[in-house]
Amino acid sequence: MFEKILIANRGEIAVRIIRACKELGAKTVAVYSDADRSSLHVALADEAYHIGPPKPAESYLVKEKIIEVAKKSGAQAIHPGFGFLSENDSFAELCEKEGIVFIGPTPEAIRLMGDKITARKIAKEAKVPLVPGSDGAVTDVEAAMVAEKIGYPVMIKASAGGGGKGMRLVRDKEEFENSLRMAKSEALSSFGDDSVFVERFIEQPRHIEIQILADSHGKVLHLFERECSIQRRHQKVVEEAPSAYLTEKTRKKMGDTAVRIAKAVNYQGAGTVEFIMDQKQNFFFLEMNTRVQVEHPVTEMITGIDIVKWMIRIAEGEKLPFKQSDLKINGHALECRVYAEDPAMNFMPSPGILHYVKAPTGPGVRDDSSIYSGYEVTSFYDPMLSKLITWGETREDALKKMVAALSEYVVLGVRTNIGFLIRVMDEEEFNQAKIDTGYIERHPELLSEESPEIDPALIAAAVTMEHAVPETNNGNGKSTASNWKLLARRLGVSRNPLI
Amino acid sequence: MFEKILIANRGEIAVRIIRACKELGAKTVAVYSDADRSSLHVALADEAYHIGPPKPAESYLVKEKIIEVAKKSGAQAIHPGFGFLSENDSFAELCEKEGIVFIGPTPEAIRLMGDKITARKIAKEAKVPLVPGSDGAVTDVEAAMVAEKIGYPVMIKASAGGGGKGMRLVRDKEEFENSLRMAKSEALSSFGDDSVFVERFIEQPRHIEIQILADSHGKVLHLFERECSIQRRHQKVVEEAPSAYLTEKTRKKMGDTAVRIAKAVNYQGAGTVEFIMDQKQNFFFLEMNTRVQVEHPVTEMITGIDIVKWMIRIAEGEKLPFKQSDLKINGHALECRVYAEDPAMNFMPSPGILHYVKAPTGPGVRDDSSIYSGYEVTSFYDPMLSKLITWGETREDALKKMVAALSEYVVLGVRTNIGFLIRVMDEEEFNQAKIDTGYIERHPELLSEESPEIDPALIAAAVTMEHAVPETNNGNGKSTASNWKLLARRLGVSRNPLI
Amino acid sequence: MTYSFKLDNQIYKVNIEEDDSGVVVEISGEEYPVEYTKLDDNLYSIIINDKSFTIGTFKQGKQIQVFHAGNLYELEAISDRELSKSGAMGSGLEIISPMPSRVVKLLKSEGDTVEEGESVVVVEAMKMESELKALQAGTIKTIKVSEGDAVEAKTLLVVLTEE
Amino acid sequence: MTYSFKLDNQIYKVNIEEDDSGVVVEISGEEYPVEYTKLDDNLYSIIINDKSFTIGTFKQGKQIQVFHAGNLYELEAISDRELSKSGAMGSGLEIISPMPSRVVKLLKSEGDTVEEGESVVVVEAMKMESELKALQAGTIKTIKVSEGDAVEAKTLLVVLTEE
Repeated sequence: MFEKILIANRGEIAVRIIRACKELGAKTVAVYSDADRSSLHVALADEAYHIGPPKPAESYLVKEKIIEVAKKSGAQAIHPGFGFLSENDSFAELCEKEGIVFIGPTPEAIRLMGDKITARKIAKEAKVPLVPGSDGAVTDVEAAMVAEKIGYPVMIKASAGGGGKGMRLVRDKEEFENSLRMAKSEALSSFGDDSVFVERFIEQPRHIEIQILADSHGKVLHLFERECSIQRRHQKVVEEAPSAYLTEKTRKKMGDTAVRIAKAVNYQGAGTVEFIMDQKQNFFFLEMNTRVQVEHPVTEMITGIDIVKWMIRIAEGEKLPFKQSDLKINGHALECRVYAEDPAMNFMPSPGILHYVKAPTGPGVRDDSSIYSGYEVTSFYDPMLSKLITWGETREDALKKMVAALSEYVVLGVRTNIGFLIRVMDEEEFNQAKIDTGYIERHPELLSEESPEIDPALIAAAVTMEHAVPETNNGNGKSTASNWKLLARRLGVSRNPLI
Repeated sequence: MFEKILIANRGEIAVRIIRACKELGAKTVAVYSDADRSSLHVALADEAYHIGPPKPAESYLVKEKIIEVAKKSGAQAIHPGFGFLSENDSFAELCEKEGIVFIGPTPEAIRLMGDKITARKIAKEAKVPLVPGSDGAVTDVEAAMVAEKIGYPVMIKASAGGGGKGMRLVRDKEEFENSLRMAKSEALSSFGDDSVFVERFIEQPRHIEIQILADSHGKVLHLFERECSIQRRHQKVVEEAPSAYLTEKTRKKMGDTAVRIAKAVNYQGAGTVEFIMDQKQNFFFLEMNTRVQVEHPVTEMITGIDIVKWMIRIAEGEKLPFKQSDLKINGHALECRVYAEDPAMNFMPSPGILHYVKAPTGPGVRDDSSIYSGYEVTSFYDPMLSKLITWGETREDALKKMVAALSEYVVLGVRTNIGFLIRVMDEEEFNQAKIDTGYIERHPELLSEESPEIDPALIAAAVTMEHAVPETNNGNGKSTASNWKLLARRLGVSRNPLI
Repeated sequence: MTYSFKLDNQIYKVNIEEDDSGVVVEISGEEYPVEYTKLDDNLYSIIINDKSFTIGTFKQGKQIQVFHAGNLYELEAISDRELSKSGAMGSGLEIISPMPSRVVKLLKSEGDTVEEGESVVVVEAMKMESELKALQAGTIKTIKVSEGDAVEAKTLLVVLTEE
Repeated sequence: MTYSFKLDNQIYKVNIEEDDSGVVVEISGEEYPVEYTKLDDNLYSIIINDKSFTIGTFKQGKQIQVFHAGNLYELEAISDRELSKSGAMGSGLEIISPMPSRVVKLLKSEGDTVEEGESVVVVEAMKMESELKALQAGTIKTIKVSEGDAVEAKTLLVVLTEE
């Protein structure tokens, strides 16, 4: 049993890990940058150490500082959370060298899965399906043969590419030669390299991932899937478990596949194997995340397994006491990521002070957050305010509960995506689980309220004016009797609505 | 489907029911007394109607007013919650007469179970065990024979009794005659009636109850037991599900027994059969509560069944879609009732304004409450502030989570039992589930903190003084430069701890 | 008391009056019986016609943020003096385009009378249509634009005369 | 700045000083390096010797409520003037029984010297023992009670002289 654990992270995930440690009886050590002195993870930990300026590169990412605090405080283990040093194999190695337990997989597993090409190779060897394609740069003739083999539509992509340059979607055979020529010419002018590869184009793809939990004694289990198809700018916004789309057969096949790839790298701890899925339930390996994920709560809600606690127990050498057949899906869970951002302005971040926060509560509602009235959302870190999670006996129950919970949220001071999330929850296709990664682009009408209910807002504004303290009271004789009456009411009898 | 439901209650249970209605797509109608205009159930409902003065007898208990609001608002059904009109058979009858659905059992079932003597009779007929005894007043000779038959220790109780008068605990045969004489003489002088009855004395009894859910099509299920042995002044304070004490065999036997008694009165809706249990797992019928109970959440947490939603669906005529064998106990749940009361002063209620409230959150933590910063706890209603519920894979997990959650609670303005609850959770016997209804009396050391950590409190007080606005600033020249520096810091730069 | 608020570049007048029978709020000619209480410094429970609303508000100088059902409304309180300053925001007798937009529809013709709060012009900006309303009752004197016109921010669109 | 607080009828002096290296708080002779920030109007995050505490406080006039780890502390800020008024609450040189209680133990004898904050008498009230401490350093001049004595509230128990 670890007696003291350092949490090398901030925000809601640090809070989440601190709570797990407390429940396991371990003392907790927080680290914080200048920008985070008032963050909740500092307040909730047993000990807290300052580690530098706001920029992650000068604080949360400085391996030596983290190790130094661990030694000073006597922490026996470090939980890295997600982001920051969580997938940094040299940090995991440094911990090992310094005799501190890194709560996560081995440095080797992080390294293997961290390199996309190596990861693909391992997946291939483990007979994990990859998106069919040319497996690297090809000549024009090879390209044509590959396209013929994998079937249309195909994507031609520049090997040196990025940002859509040198990329061409080819819907049928006749267009291929011409598209290939254009892609190569664009690739040459953009990157000085005209080599291209060919891949099957997945129409309306879904993002489905499998949660892995593996102990240090060779037992590797999966905790079923999460669907994370609702994305904006390639970042997940709404996640759920289970996926309403998978058949039981596909579920089992994906689970087995994910276990296979985890076993191939002697995985231990919690990890996630991400897949892209087409409209016929064919799935293809994307990558493996060798850490806890933002959306882990939905899996916890449907399995009853506390993933963060098990990560710690596994790092302590504990064996997983359950087997695959003990695990069952119970009900349905949804997660909405509440961001300080403006959906109407292309999801532009909206940092600032949260003048007021009222989070929803109630049965089946879980709010993983680290915000409070007065908290400042800085531009140094991700503008996620909260992960709102609901559980219900059915997807419909969880969904209605989410609408009710989102409607209870109150956040003043910054723009948020709460209204947008409510509209997604109410939208017909989402209700029918007809979703894919293009969902948000397909529904621009959800980005702003079509007919906002402004009269209650105007009434509230008028009521607020009535209750406001006069801004100046500089003796210019303008204060009216009515003002004073209002002030008196505000100060003395504001709880009685009838006078 | 009900389109609109009136909630004839207040406080956290009204909030709980409103949330369930919203998740079922029904509009909600709140009613409130003068003392409750600022209560959360009013704020959360879709509609709200004032029904009179603070005293329940002039508002929440006035059947006609409730019916009038239901008609005015167009509510098709009324959920009575607990307390108030929830076990009032004539109200249920009035609803029926007015064409409004009463969400609960039939008036007949309420009536039968509401009368203690009738309820005992029904239980006896349904072969439900009762505390062995004389079944009414007896002669001296009969008393001796009954005592002999049921075995010592026995209680002799005055038939007309109450408040401990005319009551004698007899531990062995030799004492019987003498005790009988004393009990009768005391009964005569206290009540003018010397008739007594004899009952087995249950040593260190546990309070264990079975949750019933029955639809209107004859299906009656039980949702396992709750243990509510931790009581003060015969009121439950800590509840849990399942009981750590029951064997699987007793659990099944109690469940079957509870279903039998519910069937005997054609029960429908949610109800609870309460039992007293001795140290050998013998259980005896106490009473049946024909409504939702305060502690229903622990059952919801371990079964995944939303009891309040099912009450509504059953009232709509829906069939229970699961059968007894589908129901499983999943993990362990605890509930602590947070009261505005002072355990050190014999749990005296402590009404007042809650100047500040910060409730705990996190995975597996559910806080069913209706309080907020600024809320006033009046002396008109029960001083319960919140029901804090935690769920864990094991009892130990739930317990540690409860300690962490209670420790996160902050309530300023009134005295609470939070510290007391933390001490109970940390206490050895409670940890080992060695509990009975005499637990709190047996542990007076838990009533107040033995060695409070006063230095952090004193530091916080000093910090508060540093930040306080000078109370008066009447130009007497006493403001020092230091005062102004402090004020400036408070107003402008309080977020930077380093200056 | 009457307050004027700017919201999404439209101006709204809200009149709130209190007498023995309670509070009445009037917006664009519509009257609402209102009953309210403060839950905490930033949260009001407001009952409008027996309907219950829980609304968060935050006021800083003339800026008022209102949060309701997932949506944040950013309002600016406009003083009478600012309101009557012609030009900048339009007096009660002028209808001004609040932002660069396109005139979608003219709902009135010259010579028509309009009520306070009645919609006069529909404009479209950022893919959203907004109705511009008369801030006081009057008669349409001049309409300075045609349907389909693209207009800059603060362009004078319609001039009214008092009745 | 030094503040005096009354808590459970005991008086505590708390000195809080701030310099370039940070804040130091001294209580009964013990020094704590302290670093604090306000989370909201009623909640402080206080780091004392690298240990983190989250403490709620509410001040109303001289009354300060502090909530920490499930426990509510009700303190009263005592001004220097009140503190020096001998009799009522005891000056720094007098140790007074805060409530009706029983003298359990005398920890010092006449003539002993005591440090500020050192315990001098143990009393028991409502089944709880409390240690009464010297509010300033000095020498024990007179002890007015014996072990086992039952005393009323505000009884003078021990008199000190300054060194």
